[in-house]
Amino acid sequence: MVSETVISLRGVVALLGRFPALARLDLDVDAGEIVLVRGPNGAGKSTLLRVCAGLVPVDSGNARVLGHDLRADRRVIRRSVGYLGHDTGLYADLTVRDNVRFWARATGASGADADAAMVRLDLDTRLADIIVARLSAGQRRRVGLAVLLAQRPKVWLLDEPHAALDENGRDVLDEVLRQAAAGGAAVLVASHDHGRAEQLAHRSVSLAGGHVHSVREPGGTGVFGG
Amino acid sequence: MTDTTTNPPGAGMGAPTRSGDDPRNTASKGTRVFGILSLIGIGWLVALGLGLSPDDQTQGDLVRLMYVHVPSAWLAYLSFGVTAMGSIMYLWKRSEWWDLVAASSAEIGVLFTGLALVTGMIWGRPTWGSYWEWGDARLVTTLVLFLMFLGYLAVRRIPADTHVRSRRSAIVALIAVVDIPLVHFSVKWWRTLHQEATVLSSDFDPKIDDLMLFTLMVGLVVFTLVYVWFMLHRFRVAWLEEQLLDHSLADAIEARRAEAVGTGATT
Amino acid sequence: MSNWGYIIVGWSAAAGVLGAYAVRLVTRGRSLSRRVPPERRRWMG
Amino acid sequence: MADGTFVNDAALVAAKDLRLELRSRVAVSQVVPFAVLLLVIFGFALDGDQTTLQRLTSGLYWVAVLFAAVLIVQRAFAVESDDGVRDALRLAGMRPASVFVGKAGAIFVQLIVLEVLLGVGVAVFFGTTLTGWGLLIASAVVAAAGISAAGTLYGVLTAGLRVKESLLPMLLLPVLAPVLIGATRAMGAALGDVAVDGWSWFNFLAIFALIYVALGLFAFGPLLEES
Repeated sequence: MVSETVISLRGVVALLGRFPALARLDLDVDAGEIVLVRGPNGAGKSTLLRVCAGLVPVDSGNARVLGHDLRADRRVIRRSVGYLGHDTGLYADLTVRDNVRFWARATGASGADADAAMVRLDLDTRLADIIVARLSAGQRRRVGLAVLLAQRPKVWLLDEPHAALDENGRDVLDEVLRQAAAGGAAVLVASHDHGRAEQLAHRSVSLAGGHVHSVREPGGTGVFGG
Repeated sequence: MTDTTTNPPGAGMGAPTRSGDDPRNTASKGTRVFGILSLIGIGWLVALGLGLSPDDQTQGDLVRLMYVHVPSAWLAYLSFGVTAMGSIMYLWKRSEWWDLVAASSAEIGVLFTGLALVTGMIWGRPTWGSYWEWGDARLVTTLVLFLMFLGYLAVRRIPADTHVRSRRSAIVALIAVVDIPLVHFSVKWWRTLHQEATVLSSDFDPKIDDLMLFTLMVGLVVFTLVYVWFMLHRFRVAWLEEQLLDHSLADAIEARRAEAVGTGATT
Repeated sequence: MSNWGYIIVGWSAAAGVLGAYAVRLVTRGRSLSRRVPPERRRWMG
Repeated sequence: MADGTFVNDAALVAAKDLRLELRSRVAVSQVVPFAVLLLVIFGFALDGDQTTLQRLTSGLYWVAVLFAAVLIVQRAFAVESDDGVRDALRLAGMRPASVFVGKAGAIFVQLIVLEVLLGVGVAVFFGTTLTGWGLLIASAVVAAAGISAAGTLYGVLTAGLRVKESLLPMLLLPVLAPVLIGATRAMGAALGDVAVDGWSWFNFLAIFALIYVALGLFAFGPLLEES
């Protein structure tokens, strides 16, 4: 089970307009693995996550997520993929509870899953009936995470998830990701905040110029590039 | 990007340029033939329409306006028909080639639609006593068509990815084209169901003089030739614009990968 | 009655619009051609 | 199974939009007052002459509905373009056609409420006596269906564009010209202002609605997908 490949990218080129944000990128992520994606701004980290989520089309190369060829159909995988980008994708005028319930049900989860996720992220008491527009950036991120947790995806794609979260939030996040990986999910985390993410990840890859520049295997030293 | 510039088989947009042609413009042997034919035709049309053809029994000399109005209106609908076809073909084949055909034809169509409206209004002033007649379903429909395709061109001008722009504008064209019969019928029923409107259509008297009919036919042919000439040139302008934006993907990928060198990324 | 005023205006509008567009198309094509390298100018592929 | 989720997803999206409206009250606090204001402005423009206003009721009423509809559509898609919501909506994996039905459904409900309030408005301000209820209600319902279907299509197209404020009405209003004509005629017939067959206009409006719902089911997906 552990060695099953969930994400498999071979020579993937993805264009933003006419710019090749990913230039022949190769990457494999197995089930149960947490992979940290490092790299300077503009290296292609966000595009990599968005390609894996089926949001950005693959121009050439071979891209498979959960066995589905993304060039043939990039919509089939979406319910199995959880993506948390810089924007949290929440309706500002709805309450936290409304948001979590709506997105959980929209992704095929149940209302009970939504409620459980809110309890887990400590959103069920004070914040539940506050509209999202009133929340701080960190609180919004928590809500976004709750949506993901309710969805229980097989692939987690997180763009700078530690940003804006407080210490407690980061602890919860790390724990959630570890559990997800232990349950067989593949987790891809793009982060600047290496300290925290390094500890979490089984492996880290370094992106530059739209391709994987170097790979650090488990047990690597504490020298951080970037 | 890989197959966007491939052409559908058998789609003829004039002769390809050969090395013998002037490389500085969008002309080619094909366009020259159409250009010369158009100029000869225009000479004929002027001679026939303004000189040789007789006055109409009911319309008098105003019938001479018909020789530019009817062909303009015909080309307005032909151009948007081509835009609709190009849009459908784009959605089907996903070839940018078809999108550029649709775009070129829409711009020329707006031109002819404007001309049809203006000449229709100039004809209407002495005929109806007013520039505009709401009872004329064709005129009103043409105006709505004109406005919808101004919207189409506005959508095309929004900066976006080539694919995004093409798909978006193809759908806008379809929405508009589907609406045309609805507009036409609604305007028609609107007036006829309402009152005994003296609906003056721009139809000809059935007992039309032979020379008048011939002149009208010449007008239709000449305007169509002009349309083809416009299309060839407009398409090539659109093509060149795409080329200017485009650059070699292979080079771009190499340049992108080279960014990794010297960024300080650890090995 | 003569309507030659309307007729002339109508025909001149047609001639003016079509002529101006033709000139604009050709000049636009020329200025674009100059900026595109010759090997990429083939619109037929 | 598939059809069950189709209806569920559509209902989910519609319920979410209506809840959003209940919480933010943009339609109630801004669009409805704007539509009533239009009626008042028509009153000023036409010299406050009740006879003229009564004669023109059906036309003025539908012009007000159309302008207010543009605002409702704009609002319905402004909420979908904030803060990565468009990505989230695409990622949720609901079928685009069901999202279309849900969005159009919520706009439809808001339009119906607006039409009722404007009906009261013309009765009060123009002194129009509303009659011919069967035709009046039936044609208002199918017209609202047509407006919401076409509006949803153009709404998703213009959502997120910088020029959406002017582009949406420029695209939507010409396409809705047949609805304006048809609905005005049908209402005129119901009120007895014009001697026309109002039910044939009802049929016409129904055809318009059907065509645009069908087009929406097919075209909404590609428009939502593009970034």
